Amino acid sequence: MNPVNYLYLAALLFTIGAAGVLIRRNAIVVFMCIELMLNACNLAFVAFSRMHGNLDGQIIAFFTMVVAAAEVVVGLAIIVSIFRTRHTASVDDASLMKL
Amino acid sequence: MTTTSLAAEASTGEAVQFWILGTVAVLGALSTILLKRAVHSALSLAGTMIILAVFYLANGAYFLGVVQIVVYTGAIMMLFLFVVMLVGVTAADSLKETLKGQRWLAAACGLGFGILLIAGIGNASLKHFNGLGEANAGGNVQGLAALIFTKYVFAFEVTGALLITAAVGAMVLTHRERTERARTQREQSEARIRDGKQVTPLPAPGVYARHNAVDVPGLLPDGTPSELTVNPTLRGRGQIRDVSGESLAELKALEQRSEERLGRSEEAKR
Amino acid sequence: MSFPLLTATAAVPAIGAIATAAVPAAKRTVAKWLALLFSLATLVLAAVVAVRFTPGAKGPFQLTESHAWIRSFGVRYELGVDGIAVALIALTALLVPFVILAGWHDADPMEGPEPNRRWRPTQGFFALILAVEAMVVISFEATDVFLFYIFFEAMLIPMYFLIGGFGDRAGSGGEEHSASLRSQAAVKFLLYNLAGGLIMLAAVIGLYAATADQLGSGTFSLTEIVQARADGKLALGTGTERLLFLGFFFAFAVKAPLWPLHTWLPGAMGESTAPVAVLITAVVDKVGTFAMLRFCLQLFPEASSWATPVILVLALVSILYGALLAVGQRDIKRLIAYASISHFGFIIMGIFAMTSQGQGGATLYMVNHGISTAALMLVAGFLISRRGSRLIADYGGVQKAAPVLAGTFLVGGLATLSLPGLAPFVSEFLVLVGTFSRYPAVGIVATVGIVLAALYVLVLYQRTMTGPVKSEVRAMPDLKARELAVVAPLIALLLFLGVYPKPLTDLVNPAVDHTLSVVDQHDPRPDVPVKADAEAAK
Amino acid sequence: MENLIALLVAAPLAGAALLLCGGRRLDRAGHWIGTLFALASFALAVPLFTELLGRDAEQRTLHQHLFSWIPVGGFQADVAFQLDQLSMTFVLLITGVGSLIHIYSVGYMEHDERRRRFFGYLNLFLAAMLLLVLADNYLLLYVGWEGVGLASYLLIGFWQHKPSAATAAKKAFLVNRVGDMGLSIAIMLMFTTFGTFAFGPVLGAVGETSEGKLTAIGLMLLLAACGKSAQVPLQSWLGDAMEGPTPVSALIHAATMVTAGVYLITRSGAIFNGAPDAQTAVVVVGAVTLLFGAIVGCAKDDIKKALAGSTMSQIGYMILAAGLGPIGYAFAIMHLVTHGFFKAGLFLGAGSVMHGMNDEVDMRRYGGLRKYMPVTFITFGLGYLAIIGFPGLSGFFSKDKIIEAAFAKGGTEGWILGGAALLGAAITAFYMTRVMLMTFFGEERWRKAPTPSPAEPSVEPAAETRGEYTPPHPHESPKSMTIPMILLAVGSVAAGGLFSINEAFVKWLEPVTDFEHGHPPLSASAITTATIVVMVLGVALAYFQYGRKPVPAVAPRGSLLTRAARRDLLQDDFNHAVLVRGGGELTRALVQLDHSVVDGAVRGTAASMGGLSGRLRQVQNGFARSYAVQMLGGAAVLIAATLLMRGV
Repeated sequence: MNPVNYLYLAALLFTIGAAGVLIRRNAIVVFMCIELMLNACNLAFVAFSRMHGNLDGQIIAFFTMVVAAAEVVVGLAIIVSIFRTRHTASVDDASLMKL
Repeated sequence: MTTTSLAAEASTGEAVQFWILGTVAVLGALSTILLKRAVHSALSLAGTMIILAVFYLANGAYFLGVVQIVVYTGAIMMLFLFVVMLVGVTAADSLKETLKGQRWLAAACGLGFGILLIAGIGNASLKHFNGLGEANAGGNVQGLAALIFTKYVFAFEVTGALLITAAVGAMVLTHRERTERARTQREQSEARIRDGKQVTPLPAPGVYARHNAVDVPGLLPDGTPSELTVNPTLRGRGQIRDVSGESLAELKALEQRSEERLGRSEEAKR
Repeated sequence: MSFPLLTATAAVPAIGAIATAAVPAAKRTVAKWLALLFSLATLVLAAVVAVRFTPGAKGPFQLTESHAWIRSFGVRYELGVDGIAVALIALTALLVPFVILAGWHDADPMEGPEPNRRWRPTQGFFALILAVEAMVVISFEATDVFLFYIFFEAMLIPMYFLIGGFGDRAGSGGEEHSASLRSQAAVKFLLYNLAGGLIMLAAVIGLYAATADQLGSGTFSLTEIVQARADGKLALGTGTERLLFLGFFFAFAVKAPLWPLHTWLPGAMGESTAPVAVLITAVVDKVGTFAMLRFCLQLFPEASSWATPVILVLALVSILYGALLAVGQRDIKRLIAYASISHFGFIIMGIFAMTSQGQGGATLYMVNHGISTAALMLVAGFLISRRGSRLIADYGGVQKAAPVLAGTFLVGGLATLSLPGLAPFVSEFLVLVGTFSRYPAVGIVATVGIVLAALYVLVLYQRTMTGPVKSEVRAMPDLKARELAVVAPLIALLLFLGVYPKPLTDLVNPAVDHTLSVVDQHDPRPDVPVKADAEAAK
Repeated sequence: MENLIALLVAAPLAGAALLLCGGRRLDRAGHWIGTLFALASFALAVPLFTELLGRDAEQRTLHQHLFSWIPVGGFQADVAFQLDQLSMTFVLLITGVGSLIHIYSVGYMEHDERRRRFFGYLNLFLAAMLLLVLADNYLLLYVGWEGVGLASYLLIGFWQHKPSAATAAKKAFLVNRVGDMGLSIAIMLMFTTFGTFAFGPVLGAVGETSEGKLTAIGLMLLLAACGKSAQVPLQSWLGDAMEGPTPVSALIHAATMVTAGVYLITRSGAIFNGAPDAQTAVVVVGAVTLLFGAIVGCAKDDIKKALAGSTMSQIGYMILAAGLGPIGYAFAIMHLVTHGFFKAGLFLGAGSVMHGMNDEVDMRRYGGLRKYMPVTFITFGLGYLAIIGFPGLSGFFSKDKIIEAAFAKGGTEGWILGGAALLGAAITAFYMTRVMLMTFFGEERWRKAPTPSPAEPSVEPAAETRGEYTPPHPHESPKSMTIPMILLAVGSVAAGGLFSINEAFVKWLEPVTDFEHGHPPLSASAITTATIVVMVLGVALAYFQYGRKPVPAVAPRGSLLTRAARRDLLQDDFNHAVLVRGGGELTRALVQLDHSVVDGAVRGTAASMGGLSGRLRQVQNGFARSYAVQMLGGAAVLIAATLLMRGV
């Protein structure tokens, strides 16, 4: 088997995650989908590092994780505070960008 | 250990593993985005992540594999679940689309995107893989460490700063300072009188002698449930358990049972 | 390194603009005098330029300055003047002081029932005028296409504020109403010219690309491009050249303005104060026609001669159309605006007649039209400021109440209908002859324009100045000293240039000949060339 | 000596500048200053004349080159003067008659508070007219040509407060502009043909040019002449021009300016000689106009308009003569000069009459004035006799010669032209007699209150005051007015005779306008007698109509022709209907079109832009997820782009 399949898998997962972001209204689920996309990227990185035979890909994946963690923390905090004030976690209700 | 002999070409064992676990991962991802309840999504996502961890290991990223399990499926997913709990375990958002055409657009874009990605990968010449053999020679963790603390040290430091900032930010966002003194009971009652909507204290939840759980609304004299009796958070989650119906059902069941007993007793007479 | 005269000529008004703007709000009069001072200084510098310039010296441009500016794109800060540019710079520098003097009180804070509801920043008014002058001057001097383009466009900004911010108090139907009309006119002016400018920008970039892939390193320098053309190193494809030409020409035709791109002018001139209107038509619009002469023709000779028939027809239409519409106007300033459209038709016709008479005449026409329109428009402005109305119907018999005003108005009008003895006649006749000698039919049709010109001028004069005295007009004061100081020199100039235009023609002729040689056109020979000894024979 | 030529022009020009810029402080002396400058140029003209007489015929051309005016490429226009016999004649006429009329105006304009300005304009006119006749090239001539147009505009509209005057002035200028168009086109043609437009070279090079070109130039020149000299079809302005003060009518619209057309044609004789078709056009115009003017002159009750009609017809004679070529030029000029005298005299007389009659112009309100203003009567009478061609007076000689020349044209053409000329003579006699009788003879109609006349509503009765009618008190005019009249009368009596003494005048002009004797089919004496006979007939007819029976104070409705003639043979109505109204409609339509179509397109674009952006605004619905879709779409597009770029 050719390891390139990992890349296909990553692409697939990424796409699924993206679709999830688009169709789900619950902010938390949207966040999960984002995590899914990030993970897909990580997989790709790892596969690439295997391809090139050096560890930089893994380093990047590592950093991605760190950033993802930070992002999740802040994001969830935001969700919580929004929920507090608006009693909902639906992204559609927070259509504040509209004039 | 197979690390040293981790070749460019994946072994058949790995192939089998890939095909099986890959399928599962995709299913997990799909269920993440398709299941109604946030909890289920979270759990299936966790599953997918674990599988990814396995894949990392298979690709010679042992450190990452472990981190993936520990950090992601351990910490982050727990955080998710925690928030889900906070926001409402059973809060099931309907998958019914509200935005016009959103779903179709999403499908179109998603498909197009995916196809393009895969096409891109397909015609990118990625045939030749030179494995991590020598890269991992001194052990994967040592290799990573060497890189992190030499080449990527600044990025590493910055991520540290980022994490701290994120933590502080999260605190600031979630922590609510009580600025004003809590209102006394008197003041509250006076306020109630003033705006005159709900003069009396709010009625307690629960149906006496049956349910006294906080998510069960009290019944009004006509047997209909009163929203007021349930606390607003539950109301907001839409987690009010209406028991007026089932209590009636239980009553019916009771009568039936009694009839059966009576019937059996009659047979016993014969 | 000699003293950068041209830079100085453009810089002085620019500095003046900043200085004027910096004057504190209370010191209005100081600002006025400062502005006047700087404009006069510019006039002096322009005079120096005219003196230092030696007509007929070899080389297309003189007093040149050249510094690298944006190396990566071969943009150079390159200035230089030929006779045409000198004439127009002189015109600009000459008119601006009069404009300032005429607009002395136009930007004072409003008095009246609701005092200073719209406070007009006097400093701003004069600063903007000086800014316009600076930009116009430098775009006359620029021999680098990109440099020219920048100021050609930048000019719009101060003009926009001048038009939109300062109308005459004679707005029909209240300050509010006229203010809205004003801003409409200003926006229209801006968008119209921006559209033209952007199309030109595309063409400029195209030109750069063309030079880049043929000369190796792209350049915007007019001289270099013309030289390369002459050496045959640069040969644009016919299609490319035509497209580029159209891109340039469109912008200039909007600015000029040429029918049917003229509709911004009447609004802009009608709504703005008379001095600003003069600035528009006598100074800023000249950049358009000037640029046709300098850039369109010299950069794209073939395309120019290719487009000539169409352009001539359009010019012809402008001449007659503008004149006829002028006849039909009810608003003095709009009438003058349409008259200007007709005149610009003449100028463009002369430029594209591709004869030395035509182009020399066109250049003279730019100068003379500047002066004559300034005279007419400014007097009209004085008239309007007295009565508080722009409608012709509101006047009548002014001649009796204010004879001097009427007299100057008449002279301005006669200049507009290009009466012999006044400057515009010379240029108009040259244009006509120049056109006629190559395109007789066009020339003959264009002559109808002179009859129409007489019609709209005389009708205007008759309706406003003659006839029984209207009651509102009876107490109208005659021209004040300041106003006379504005008009008298202009009229004197009109007379002088009408009787003795030789200095101007000597200045312009070599430049025109150079242009023609670049375009590779020659005057048609008369079919019976008269021998020099014809006098002797008689 | 040559250097004096420029001064001829400069003197009155200086006067004009002084008077027009001088301001009120010159008001008191203004009229004398103006007169002074006019006389000065006359004083300059006389020594030049003697100088010319001193030389022998071929050397009688002086040139003065001042400076190069418009040098552009092959186009070389100079400010240079040429004084030869032809222009000398004009100079004398202009300055002489001009000075007289200046003097006359001193008295006539006495009570006008804008008298200074009036004299300024008069001086301006003199300058322009002199420039016209002294220029040595067509372009400079054009300057003078338009200059006199301007002066006439200013003077016709001198009483600007009268709308009629302002309108008349505007009309005059516009119609003249049409003519000027012709002149400028002619100059362009000359430039393209010869590469120059100076008299000498152009006329010298006529030989090598194709007849077609010459015909074109000739026709254009004719158009110019029509405009300036009020010839059909551009004659309509002259009648209205009478709105101006009478001295103006005398000087500009009788003696000098209107004859500029004749000068132009005579000056360009060589061109016309080379273009027979153009010549034909000229004679036709002349013949038509001389009848047209005469007929109009018969019908007008306004004394000045009647005289204007007569002017028109007399100039018709001149143009006719000029069209005949070398046999006619000299006589055209001769008639021009004599006409200058007697017509100026007649106008001044008319002015004097009006002066005495409170500016009444309607001849039906005159009558029997001879005893009240004898001098006017006599001078006017002499002018009258001169114009009808009474034997021995100047008009007789000049007109008779023209008629001869017309016959001499030869062939049927000759007969037609001669006939027309004779008929014209008859009508002239008729209407002039009519004027004479209605003004100075018959009952004194002015004693009765006027009844508004339906025939000529345009004439506003200036004399009557509100309430009861006070008849005017006719009186003789002051010396300053009578003296010029007397001098002109002398001129109109003597001039013709003097000129004809062994053809002095013709010989004088011959070097410029080469002259050849015409050979009429009839003997000269026969033609002369015929002329006298028709003249007598005309007088008799007029006498029987106006002398015997009393003249009705209100114009009778009259025959169709009369009514048409009163309205300038409907030519004005035509102009009004076609040009004025049609033009008005056209401009209105164009204004509308400019707003709705041309500008409409622009505004349409703007509006559509607005609409489009409004539509696009809908995309920004504020829902994060739809933005996300757009982002993903964008990303997809980017990937696609990159793939395509990499050339899949």
